[in-house]
Amino acid sequence: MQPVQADLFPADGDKQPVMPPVHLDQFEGPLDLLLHLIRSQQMDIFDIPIAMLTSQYLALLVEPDQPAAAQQAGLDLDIAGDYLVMASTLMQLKSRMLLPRPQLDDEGNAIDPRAELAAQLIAYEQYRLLAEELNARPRLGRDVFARCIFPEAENVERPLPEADLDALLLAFRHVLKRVGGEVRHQILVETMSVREQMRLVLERLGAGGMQLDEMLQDSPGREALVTTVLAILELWRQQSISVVQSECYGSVTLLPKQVMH
Amino acid sequence: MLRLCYAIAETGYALIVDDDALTSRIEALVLASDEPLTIKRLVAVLGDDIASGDIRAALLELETHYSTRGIRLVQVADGWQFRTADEHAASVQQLWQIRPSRLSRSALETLAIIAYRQPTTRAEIEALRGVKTSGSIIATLQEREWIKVLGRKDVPGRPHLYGTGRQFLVDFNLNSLNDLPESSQLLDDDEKEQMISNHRGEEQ
Amino acid sequence: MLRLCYAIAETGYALIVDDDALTSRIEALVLASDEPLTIKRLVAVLGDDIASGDIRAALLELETHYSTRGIRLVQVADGWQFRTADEHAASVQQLWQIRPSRLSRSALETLAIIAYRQPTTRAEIEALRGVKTSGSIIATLQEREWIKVLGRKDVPGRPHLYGTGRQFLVDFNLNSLNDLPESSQLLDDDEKEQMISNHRGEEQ
Repeated sequence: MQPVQADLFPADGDKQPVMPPVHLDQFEGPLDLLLHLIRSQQMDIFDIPIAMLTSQYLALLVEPDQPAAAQQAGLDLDIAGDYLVMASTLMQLKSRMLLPRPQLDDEGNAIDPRAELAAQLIAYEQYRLLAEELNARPRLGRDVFARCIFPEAENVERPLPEADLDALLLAFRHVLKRVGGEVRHQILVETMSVREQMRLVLERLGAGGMQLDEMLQDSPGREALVTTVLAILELWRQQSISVVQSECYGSVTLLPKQVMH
Repeated sequence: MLRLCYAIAETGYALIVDDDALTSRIEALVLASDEPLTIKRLVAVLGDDIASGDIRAALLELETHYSTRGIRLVQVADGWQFRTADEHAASVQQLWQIRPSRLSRSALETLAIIAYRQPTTRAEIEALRGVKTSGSIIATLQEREWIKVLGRKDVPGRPHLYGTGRQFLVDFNLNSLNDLPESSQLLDDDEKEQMISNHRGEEQ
Repeated sequence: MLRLCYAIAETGYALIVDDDALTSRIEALVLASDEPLTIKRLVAVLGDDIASGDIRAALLELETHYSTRGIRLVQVADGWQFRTADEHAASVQQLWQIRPSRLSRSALETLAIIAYRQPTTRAEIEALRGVKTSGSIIATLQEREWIKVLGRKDVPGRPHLYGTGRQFLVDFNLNSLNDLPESSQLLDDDEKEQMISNHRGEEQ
């Protein structure tokens, strides 16, 4: 795609002023790139030298020593598409500028074919500036901070926070995104050891007996459930715990060995 | 300013703030609130017999008191909140052991366009920036609750209309959208048109 | 230093505090801290060139400044923190009745990690969140009976292993932990795609 384009629009390099090297991946898109070319060469945005700008722009698009990342980005159709649309707009403007008879508006004034591009560039430049100003504002959590610990007073009872499942899931999404999904991965492959679970079961039985339901209720997910049951069976086999069911279909009670003696 | 303070202190009236029970109560309430405390909520807590004008005056008194301290009383999202002074950003970052997270330029530009042009659609954002807006940028901004869907535009495809949410004001230290920097200098399309044709006029 | 402060306060120059950069920084740090701030921690944050004696003096200066205000700087068992003055207890209580407190983002993240990764330790939570987890967050969650200590991990230091308690299921309207959506469902396809490609990028 790119070589073809280079053939169609040779970047008449000898006419160009020497420009500091730039790479496409430094820019947010074609408007950003054009603004860079215009501002860095102090061109008049209301009287853009379209021919010169077009050749510079095209030269950058087909720049052979773009870094690998940009080459790759260049192959991304979405991104390349935006730059190519602008290239064709510039070519079209260039040719319209060459027309001997300019188009006229309703009142008979000559229409500058570049007006629309200039308006677009000015609008974009404004938002680019506003974005910078927004970024420069003191931001909560970056530059300024609100109080974090609860300012409890001795004789005030603080209502406990309310549960909100959506907020909880959103919070976990944040963590997932921050660590690049690693958590999900770890959760899936995490193997729970029966030995560890045996220790936990014993520890929880330390205070006395416990219903099987209760023990299992706190096991998150199928894997944990299975591991916990295996751990209980293993402990029973080792006679480290006793399992008591006083009636058919009745509740199952787990008892630590010590209690039996 | 400082000289004035000394003068007040010398004449013994510095403690007037401390004597004022209402101001003191409001100071405590602002600290206790989890989020910026609005005058409306203050009225609800303090009772009807306290005029909202007095509450406002007390808040301004506190704002002045804190204006030279390490913590400030600031008005954000139509409420009041204590925040650390921004000159202490580096120290607090160190306390929290965080590095300030940076927003990409694309995210900032998208946010700026939504903030200034709301309600606006993705298509409008793309037209202004001249590039496609990735779904993940919109998602990131939504997740931070800086932007939200306000509704749908009544055009074919019924695209989402985006605007900023309350959290945007809270996080960017803004009391209202009117406090956005230089919003008055934004040109609308007519004005831009005008600028360009004026310019052409000059040349002719 | 201390004697000097009191002397100054007596002669009415109490506002000199505002000029003191160290005091101002400490004031900000105490507000922003997620647990009562110890002098040891302050020394760690402020750097070795600041003597702990000066920090102590600044804290006492602040304590004096706030002693007559609506909020107080108090020393609790494990450090310094801002609290509302006792005489405003009734108003503060009323504020919370109107608006029950919300869990902070940090608390939600901590709870979510515990729910999905249990049994897990504080070190693991911190590794995932990238920031220190405060004792007060853990304490709040325990107080709410959303999390509990399941045991200790068999590694040096024998850290506590946390998991969710029954009250977590009750309050969050879940029949069992299986009702929590799979963590992979929380991300949309774009995001997963992006993570995979980021991952690949890092590897190259």
